[in-house]
Formats: sequence, C-alpha cells, structure tokens
Amino acid sequence: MLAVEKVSRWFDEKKAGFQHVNLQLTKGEVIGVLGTSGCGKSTFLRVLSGLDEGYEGRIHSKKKNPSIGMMFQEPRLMPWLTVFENVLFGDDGSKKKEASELIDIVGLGGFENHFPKDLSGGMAQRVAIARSLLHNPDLLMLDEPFSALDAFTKLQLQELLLSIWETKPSTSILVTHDIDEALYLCDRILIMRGQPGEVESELVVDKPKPRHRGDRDLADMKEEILKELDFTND
Amino acid sequence: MLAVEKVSRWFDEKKAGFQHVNLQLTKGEVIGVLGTSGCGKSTFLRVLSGLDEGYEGRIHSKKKNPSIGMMFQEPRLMPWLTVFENVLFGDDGSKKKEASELIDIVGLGGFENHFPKDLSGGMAQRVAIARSLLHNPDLLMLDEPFSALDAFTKLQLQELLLSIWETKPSTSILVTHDIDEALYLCDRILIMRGQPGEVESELVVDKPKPRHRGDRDLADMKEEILKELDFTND
Amino acid sequence: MTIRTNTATLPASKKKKSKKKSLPFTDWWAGLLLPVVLIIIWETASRNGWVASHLLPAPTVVVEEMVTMGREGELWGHIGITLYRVLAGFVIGTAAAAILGVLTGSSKWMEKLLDPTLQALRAIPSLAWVPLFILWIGIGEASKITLVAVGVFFPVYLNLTSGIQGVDRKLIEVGRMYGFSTWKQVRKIVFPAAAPSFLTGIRSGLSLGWMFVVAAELLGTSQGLGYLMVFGQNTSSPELVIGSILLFAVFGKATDEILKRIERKSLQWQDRLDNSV
Amino acid sequence: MTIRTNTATLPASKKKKSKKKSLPFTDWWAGLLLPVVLIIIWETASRNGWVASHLLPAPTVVVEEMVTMGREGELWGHIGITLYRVLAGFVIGTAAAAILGVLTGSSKWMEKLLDPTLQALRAIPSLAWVPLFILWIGIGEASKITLVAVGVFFPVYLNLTSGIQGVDRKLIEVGRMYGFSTWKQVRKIVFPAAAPSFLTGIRSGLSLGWMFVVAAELLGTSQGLGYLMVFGQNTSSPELVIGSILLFAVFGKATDEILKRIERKSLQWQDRLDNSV
Amino acid sequence: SSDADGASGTPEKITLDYAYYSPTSLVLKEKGFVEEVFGEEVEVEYVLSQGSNKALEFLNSSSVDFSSSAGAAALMSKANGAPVETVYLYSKPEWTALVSGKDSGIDSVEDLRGKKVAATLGTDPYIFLERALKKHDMSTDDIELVNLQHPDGASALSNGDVDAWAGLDPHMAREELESGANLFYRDADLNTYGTLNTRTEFAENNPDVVKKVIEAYEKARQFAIDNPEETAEILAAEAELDLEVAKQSLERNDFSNAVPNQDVIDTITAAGDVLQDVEVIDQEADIDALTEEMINPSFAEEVIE
Ligand SMILES: Nc1ncnc2c1ncn2[C@@H]1O[C@H](COP(=O)(O)OP(=O)(O)OP(=O)(O)O)[C@@H](O)[C@H]1O
Ligand SMILES: Nc1ncnc2c1ncn2[C@@H]1O[C@H](COP(=O)(O)OP(=O)(O)OP(=O)(O)O)[C@@H](O)[C@H]1O
Ligand SMILES: [Mg+2]
Ligand SMILES: [Mg+2]
Repeated sequence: MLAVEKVSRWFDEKKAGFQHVNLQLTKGEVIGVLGTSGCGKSTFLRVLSGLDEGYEGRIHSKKKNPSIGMMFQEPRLMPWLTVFENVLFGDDGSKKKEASELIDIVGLGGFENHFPKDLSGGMAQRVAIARSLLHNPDLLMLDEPFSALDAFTKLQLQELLLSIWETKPSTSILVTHDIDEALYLCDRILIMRGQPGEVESELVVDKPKPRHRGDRDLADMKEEILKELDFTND
Repeated sequence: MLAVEKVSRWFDEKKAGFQHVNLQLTKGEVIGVLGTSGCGKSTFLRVLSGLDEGYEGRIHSKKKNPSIGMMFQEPRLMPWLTVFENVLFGDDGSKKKEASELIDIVGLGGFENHFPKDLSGGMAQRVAIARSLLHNPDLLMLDEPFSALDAFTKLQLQELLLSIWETKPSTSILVTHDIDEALYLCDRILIMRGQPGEVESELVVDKPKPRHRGDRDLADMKEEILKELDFTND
Repeated sequence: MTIRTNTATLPASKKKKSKKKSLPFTDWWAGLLLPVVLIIIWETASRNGWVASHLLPAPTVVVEEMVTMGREGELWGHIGITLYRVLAGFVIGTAAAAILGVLTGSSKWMEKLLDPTLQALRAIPSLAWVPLFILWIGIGEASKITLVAVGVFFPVYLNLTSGIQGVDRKLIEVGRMYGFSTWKQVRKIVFPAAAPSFLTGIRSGLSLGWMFVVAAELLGTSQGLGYLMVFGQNTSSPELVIGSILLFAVFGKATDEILKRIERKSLQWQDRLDNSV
Repeated sequence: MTIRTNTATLPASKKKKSKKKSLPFTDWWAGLLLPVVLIIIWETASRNGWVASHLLPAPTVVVEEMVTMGREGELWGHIGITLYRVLAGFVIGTAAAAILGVLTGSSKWMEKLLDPTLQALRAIPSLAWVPLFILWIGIGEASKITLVAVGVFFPVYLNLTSGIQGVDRKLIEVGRMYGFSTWKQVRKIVFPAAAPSFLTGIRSGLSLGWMFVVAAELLGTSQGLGYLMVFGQNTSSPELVIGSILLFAVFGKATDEILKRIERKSLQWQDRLDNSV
Repeated sequence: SSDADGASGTPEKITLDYAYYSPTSLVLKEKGFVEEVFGEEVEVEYVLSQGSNKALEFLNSSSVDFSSSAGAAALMSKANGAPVETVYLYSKPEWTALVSGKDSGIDSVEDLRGKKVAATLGTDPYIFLERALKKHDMSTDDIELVNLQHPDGASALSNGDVDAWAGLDPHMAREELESGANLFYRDADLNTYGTLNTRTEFAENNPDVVKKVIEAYEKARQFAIDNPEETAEILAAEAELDLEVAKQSLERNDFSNAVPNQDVIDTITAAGDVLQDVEVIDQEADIDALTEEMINPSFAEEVIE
C-alpha cells in the first residue's frame, strides 16, 4: 500500500530528526512504533502524512492520493468549537449520529457542549481520538493516543480500536510508549533509537487478534523489546 | 504540614469536579493520586495550589505561605524563551549551573537554545520537569509528569526524583496514571473515582525506598488497585 | 500558619465568585469616578473664571447649547447624516479589507502580487488623500464615504493579515490532514483563529472611520457633526466645538460598545482570565 | 499511483526549501508588477491627455518637480521638520500608551478606574482635537507634537490591552505558582506574551502618527511636507500635492519597515507557518 | 454639477458657492434670486467657500459650477492648468490689508522681518502680502509665513499665536472693531476684484445657464446697492457678526461695476507678474495671454446691456 525507501528528515545539521527508514505497508496492517523520546517518531508521521516536505528519499503509494487520518501528539482541538463540533470537524455534517455515538463510547456523553478550555487533559485527548476515528481513511496514524489516560480508560479505548479495525480495517500506524499496548494491538512493531533516530529492529507479532493480555509469548517479546530499548546496552 | 478538610470544587451544577476530599500531609511525605480521567485530579492540585479559589471546605497550612512548585499536565513552556531560559524561569539567575545540570540529566543537553516549537512532545515535558525541579518548594505537585515519555526515559526520571527527594526531601503530590510508578515512588496512594470524583480509598505503601520494581508486595498492591479502579465493579 | 476556608453552603457559583473578587466599590462607579471629578473641576474652574470662557466654557453651558439645538430639531439632521456616512464607509471598508485580507492571507501568490502595493498605499497617511479625493470626486457624499472607507480599510486589513499570519501552525495542519481546500481551510480554521485580531481590527477601523468622517466633514459640507464643529470654530463658539466633540464621543462610544459586545459573545471560547468561571 | 521523491544529497536546508516553494517569478518583482503596470497606465493616460493634467499630472512631471525642489534644497527642511514631529510624537505617545496599558492591564483596580475614561476619550475622533488644541496650545510645535502623540497613543493602548487580556491563562498560572509579584508577572509573562499585539499596535500607531502629522501640518504651519501639500492644493498645483503624498508614502514605508524588521526579529519564537524551517 | 459639463441643454442641478467675503453671494442665497431666475426646472445647491483657495478647488473638482474668488487667485489657478473662466465681478472690494495685534508694535511692512505672519495660501490676502513685501524689497523668506484659513488666522492673531495677519473681510473688520487690531498697511489698488468664475467647458456647453446666473447676481447686486442696511443684516446673520462689523466690512465694497473690463485685466496682470517673480507662478507662463484667456466679459456684457 505504501512503500518508504531510505527516507530521512534532519534538523540542526543532522543532529536531530530521523534517518534511513525503510518500510513496506500492506493494506490493513497495523504497525506499532516504539522509541525513545525525541528519536523522530512524530516527525516520521509528519513526513508520511505529507505535512513535512523537507525529507529525503522516496515515498511511494499504490493508490493515488490516499486519504490520511492523523491524531497528533497534542489534542489540537479548535478552541472555538465545542466538543461535538470538534469531533465533527472535517465532516460535512452527514455523520452527526456517528459522532454522538463516538463521544459516548469515549466516555464524554454530557460534555458535548463544552469548550476545550473546560476539559481535563485526558478528556481533550479522548475528543481528539473520537475526531480521528470518525472517518475511515486509507491510512490512520495515531501519535501516542492514550498517553494522558488512566489504565482502565486506556484498556477500554484499545478495545474500541480493535473493534473498529475488525469492521472496517484500515492500514494504521500507532506511535506509543506502552509496550503492552503495542503488543496487544499491532501486527508489526518498529523500534527506533538514537538522535537522529534509526529503526533499530522490527518485530512481527504473529498472533491472531483479539489477543490475550496475559499471553506468554507476548511477555517474552516484551522482555526482548525492553532489552532492545535499554540505554545501558549502549 | 497541610490539612485538607472536606474540600469540594464543583463545575456544571455539581456534575463535574471533585468533592469531599480529606487529606493530611506530613512533611516529606510523597502522596500519589490515581484516578479515572476527568475525576478531578488536576482540579484538586489547582485548588491546593491556590490557583482555583472557587472551592468549599477548609485548607489549613502549618507554615505561613508555604512555597509551592507545580508541574502542570501540559508543559506550559513560555514560547518566547529557549529551553535554558524556560528552565531558569522564575529564578533570579543564581541557579544557572543547576539548570544546566538538570537539562543534562533529563537528556536535553545540546537543546538549550531551542525554542519550544522545535521540541518533541516528550522533550517539552522534560523541560517542564526540569523547570519544576530547579527549586525546592515546601510542596511540590506533579501532574502526570512522565505521560509523554518512553519507558526507559521514564524509569530514569523516576530515579532522578528519588535521588532529589533523598537529598532535599520536599512534601510532594504526584498525579499519575501509571500504577507501577505510584507504587515505586509514593508513601501513600489516593484512589479517586467518579464524576464529580471522590477519594475511593487510600493505600499506605510501607516499604523503604529505593524499592525493588519486581517486589511481590507491590505486585499484590497493584492487583488491589486495579480491582479498585475497574469500571466493571460498578 | 495559614488557613484558607470557603464555607458557603452553595457551590461556588459565578455570582459568588465575582462578588468575592470585586473591589470595595462596584464596577460602574469606579469607572465614573475620574470623569465625574474632572467634570466638577472643569465646571468650578469655568464658573469662577479661572479659565477664560472663550477657551473653555463650563460643561453646563455646553450641555445647554446641545439641548437647545436638540429641541429645535436641527441637531438630529446633523447626527443622522454623520451616522450614515460612518456606517456606509465602515461597511464598504470592512468588506474590502476582509476580502483582500483573506485573499492575501490564503494565497501566497496573491500576497506577493497585492500585498506590497497595499502596504505602500497604507504608508500614505490617509488624510493626505483628502485633497486628491476632493479634486477627483468632488465634495459630495461619494468622496466623504470613500474617505471613511479608506480609513476603515487599513487597520482591518493589517490586523486581519497579521492575525492570519499568527495562526497556530498546529491547527492548520489538522485541516491539511482532512485534505481541506484552501478556501475551506480559511473558512474553518484560519478565519476563526484570526477572529480576535479581526475584531480588534474592526474596532480600530471603526474608530478611524469616526476620525475620517471628521476629516471629511471639515471640508466643504453643509451638514454633519463635523460641520457643526467647523461652524463653532469659525464663529468662535467653543461650546459648539466642545458640544460636537462630546457628541462624537457619545456616538463613537455607542458604536464601539456594540462591537465590543459582539467581540465578547463570539470569543467566549478563549482561555483568558476573564472568561474563566 | 503516487510517488514522492526528494533526492537532494544535502540535508533539506532552509535555502533549498524556500527555493522549492517559490513561484515562477521571484519575490521582488511579483510585488513590483502591479505598481509598475499602474504607473505605466497613469503616465500614458496623462501624456495622451486622457485625464486632464490639472487633475492628475504625469508621474514624470511629479518626480521632476520633486527633484527640482530637492536640488534647490528647500525640500530637505520640510522633510526634516516633519520627521522630527512624527518621531517626537511617536515616542511620547508610545511611552504613555505602554505605561497606561501595563497599569490597566496588570491591576484590576487601575483598570476599573482609568479604562472607562480612556475608552471614552478614545471614542473622540482624534482629529476633532485639532480645533481645541489650536485654541488651547496655539499653533506652535507643542500642539503639533501633542496631536501626533494623541494619534499614536490609542492604537498602541488598545492593542496592548487587548493583547494583555488575551494572554493565555495557562501561562499566567505558571507565574502565580512561582509567587511572582504583579510587576514581575507583567514583565516576565504578560508583556512578552502580548508582544505580538503590542508590535501590531506600535505599527498602526506609527501609521496614525503619520496621518496626524498631516492633520497638524494642514493647519497653521510654515514648514513640513503637509505644508507643501497644502501649498500645492491652494495654488492648484496637483504635482506638489501628489509629490508630497509620495514623500509621505516613502517615509511612512521606511519607518514602518524598521518596525517590521524589529517585529520579525523579536517574534521568531512564534509557531507560525512562515517561521518553520 | 459635473454631469452638466459634457451635455448641452439645461443641467438638472447647478451648484454655486457662497462666501462671507462676497456679500452679494449671501444676498443671492438668502433672497433665492437664482431659484427665481431658473424657476422649478433646476435644483440649486449652495456650498460655503472659506476662501478663494477653497472656492477654486471646488470649481476644479466640479463640486461647484460657479465660485467666488479673488481675480489674482483665479489667475494663479489658471496658470497651473485649471480651466477657469471669469465671467462676472461681484464687487470691487478693498477687502484685504496687513493687520497686526493691538500692542504688537508692528506699524510697517519692514517691521515684519522675522515675524510670524498668518495668511491663506492661494488667496488675495496672500497675494497682497507677497506684493507688499516685494514693494519693500522683501520676500516671504524674510518672514515666517503661517498658513491658516481666514477665520483661523483671525483667531491666531487675537490669541497672539502670530504677530501679523494678511486679513480678509469680514473677519478683518471684526478684529479691527472688537480687538482693536491695527490695519497697518493698506493699498486699495493691490486688491484684485471679486470675480465669479466657472469652468471653460461649462461655459461653452451652458451659455444660457451662465447668463441666468449672472442675471440673478445682477439682482443681488442691485439689492445690495439699494438696501445697504438689510445687506449688512444678512451678512451679520450668516457670518454671526455684529452688525457694526458687517457694516464696516460692507463699506469697503464697491458694487458699481460688474463687467470685467480692462482695469480688471491690468490689475490681475500686475498681480500675476509679481507672483511670477516670487516663483508662485511658473516662469514660462505667459501672464498676459493667460489673463486674456481667463477673462470673458461677453456674458456679463450681454446680460447687463
Ligand atoms: N473551568 C472549568 N469549567 C467547567 N468544567 C471544568 C473546568 N475545569 C475542569 N472542569 C471539569 O472538571 C472535571 C475534572 O477535571 P480535571 O482536569 O480535574 O480532571 P483530571 O482528573 O485531571 O483528568 P485527566 O486525568 O483527564 O487529566 C472534568 O469533567 C472537567 O470537564
Ligand atoms: N521544527 C523543528 N525544528 C528543529 N528541530 C525539530 C523540529 N521538529 C522536531 N525537531 C527535532 O527533531 C527531533 C525529533 O522530534 P519528534 O517530535 O519527531 O520526536 P518524537 O520521537 O516524537 O519524541 P516524543 O516521544 O518525545 O514525542 C527532536 O530532537 C526535535 O528537537
Ligand atoms: Mg512525538
Ligand atoms: Mg488532569
């Protein structure tokens, strides 16, 4: 679906950003990206989405102009729109019902008419999640979607993602700091490190979904990843 | 050091906020606050810090005008200041050396002269951590300080907190979504739930620090907390 | 030892909050304090002849003069025509500024083509147009309204474009992700985000509009508040001059207040101190 | 099928980026296109008598006139005195606006006391002051500089206070956590955060300053660009009028450009599209 | 108004100016002579001119069709390319003089050296000042010339903002009577007549209108000659003057001749030569030819004969 060949994006005279990333995305696949803070994960998503054109290398897509959905690391809500209007942002008005449902699912029923300034951090993040899930883009990118959520809300929303992917599979890239989350949701995991960041290794999680959170194999993989990321290994 | 008696802060006709919180803080103690998203944790910190005066109840402090340090849920960096100036913000210039050291410790050496707009999400959060740790306030409040950090950077910074508390113990309140983190760092853990949120239970973690991350007792406590927070229990 | 207690039995509602915050004297008379004191000094000074009355007639004299004129009816015509000129010029100037501001703000190409010329024209103090307008369009309504419109145009345009340029890149990127067309981008993100600047611009535009109507009416008119002022000046009646200045102030303030209300209403989403509960 | 490739061997530097973005024609001549076309039309129209030369003399005639006056030396005195008036008034007006803006912006008490009066004064179209200033201060330099200062004052004050009121509450709270005094709060958070507004205000203030110097020089002067304009107007010499308008534009633009540079420099921290690499 | 310029036939609306320095125009307006002459068919509008400079500005911009100015001022405008045509004289006034404040100690033109002198550029008093200075081998470089409209100049003089003023009636009469200002330099011959002007094109296209306006002006002139008391009252009321002041200023007007004749041409040419000397009028201009071209007595001759 999308082929990334030797793509790099540098800042500050090659002292920051990421470099030499190769990646083949097949349709319907869910890719996880794990990596140290500042290794270029968000920048990578920006390059893929076309927001940042200062990269080098080749990005090649099978479909002409694939539609792209992105959830940014910050909520980026429009401060002048209410919760409901924010979720509907980018829609022509035909999805009002879906929007209401999504708001309920992410647990914000009753807050439809609040302005972003009156939301808690986690609530704002959930609005952003709902907004990005309203459409079914060819490529969905989520940048640390659950970072501000408590453990249980997080689990709930992970299930939500799974159920959405089941009914309407869309190719997805999920940046996260939560290894369990990546193992639970993704078909393949990229591990990035360094400054500028590079893909250190790639892990295929070959288990049918829904997976079991207590799964032995997943626990082994977690150990492996932890080792991979450990700074003391340097 | 600080006594909180039946303090409540409501929004939207008592449909949001938190209520009926009682709390006694002893000097040097580290309190963890765990809770579902939107249950009023940030609001509680705002009330304690004096930023929000619309509360009810009694807050009583032994020391007159205790100095308060706060790390907000968002980085809240001054966009017109560089990383270094941001860390030094609120200082009269006497702590330049400490600031440099802190920047190095949080892994931002080399980024001193960047403006906030050129930082990654995790980097901005680390700047905010460094800023809040530069001073030694009587009461230090941290609102989800490590939410945007990868597992290892997070562990490193937890160690940093421990070492700082060892040399200069300051009474602290730590809001977090990471149960392991709360168990590793805190002497006491409040668990909040509901909307408006209430303190569901209080847990004393009676283990000397530094603790062992794989500790059996801590694992048991984690189970307990998970049960406590589980929505399906409702 | 510090104790902070809030023991009201009702939730801290808006009302209670503002009461708590308010100063010993309530809002409206704090604002009136200074003007009232000044007016009393002025009246006393004039009555007692500390300032010559041909320089500064007492406020009561001024008000009396205005009331007489109002009762005799001739005042209303002047007020009406001046209001008409301001409003017509304001609408035209704002519309032109909004269209051009959005054009240059949303298309790099347009900006490169138009902005330098507009900036250069802006550099001409708009009053300097007066002689040329008189020469070209004459002294009729058209030239007066054009002058007002020119005055309104530039602050609106400047504030709008600087607001548009200041829009947070982060929000614009959200729109790009939805594949918005440029126009949709402008309509759904740029314009709302630039709204505070735009409204500031509109308000200074209006105040410039009032100024330009004075300029326009100073020259060759037979009606309007500006004419009244010139008339007072030429006939050495300072009470007429001051009276028309006061009327200008009253109407300028009233129209500004309307805009201010609109601004308040439409900017409730802003996370500012005075918007919080 | 879509392929996006960037294959430069050097890192995507600023230079490369801007090259990629730029249009078929480079910046400076895109901006010149419109004015040049207009001037050519104007020259042709005047030369061929399509517009009467007593209404609109050809640009070459205007420039010739200015060059002659420049060579004979009399022009420089006019320019000098006008520049002096603008600068003096600008400095005084800006300083007053900054002081009052910070006062009312940082103290609720001050705001309640002063702001209504200032807002009411603002509602007086500043041109309306002209007759009173002449009556009270006379027609000397003092009254001219005061007039310019009044003109500069209001846009700076309005923009500054609206900027201050628009400062993100989140940032102010950071300062409160450090127990900042009000003054420190203002100095370290409010003022920098309001700086973009302040600079916009200063720029519109300067442009109003230029306008007011025209107003001031229209009346009772013996020197200055405005006098030159009136002279042209009264002796039916449109080339003098247009010449002085052009000079106003040139100097207005030059001084604005200086402020614009300062603005660019000091607002590099803003996360706006044109600040990104 | 302007749309009349192109088409022949009677325009729908004509605009005239009125001015305090032209008592005839005030009578004309007050008594409605123009309306009387034209009947219902055209709309008549009046615009106040504060000085010859304004009157000519309005004329050039087609804001008015007839304007009252001093003869020399009209010539100055003409010399700069404006299509001015003088068709009538509304008076031969001695309306300007050099005025100084009561205790200023200025008694002669020489005393003006280095002093602040107010005048309205482009009007008869200004031209008068230039000529007076020229006679005494001085120029405006020797004084500080402050440009003020006539009424502003009057108040500047009484406030002491300026040391002297090239005054114009009726403001000058008021200063003279009310604040005891001193008319220290007078010269009736240096006044250049009050002329009624129109645009060349307008006169060509609407000869009948010009004649009818002159007809109306004739009525006004006759009225002023017959009723000096009432004329003074009209002037006093319009310009908010004391009756005494109005009378004083009227006394300095001579309404006896209305047809522009050789005297007028001579006076204006003489003024033009001086203006050329002091570089207000372009060096290349041919003053004699311009004056000839500007002054067109044919309409007035036709009406009055
Ligand atoms: N200014 C306000 N006006 C109205 N409601 C508010 C305001 N501030 C907070 N709230 C409401 O109070 C509740 C608690 O918010 P708070 O930010 O304290 O939650 P939190 O526990 O920090 O959540 P999170 O973990 O998501 O950050 C939310 O429902 C929020 O909508
Ligand atoms: N506009 C920019 N100008 C300069 N440097 C930048 C810019 N944007 C990002 N960077 C740098 O690029 C590096 C990668 O940033 P990025 O946001 O991609 O990190 P990340 O992997 O998403 O980190 P985190 O997990 O903390 O969000 C950082 O060192 C950052 O300072
Ligand atoms: Mg990131
Ligand atoms: Mg929170």
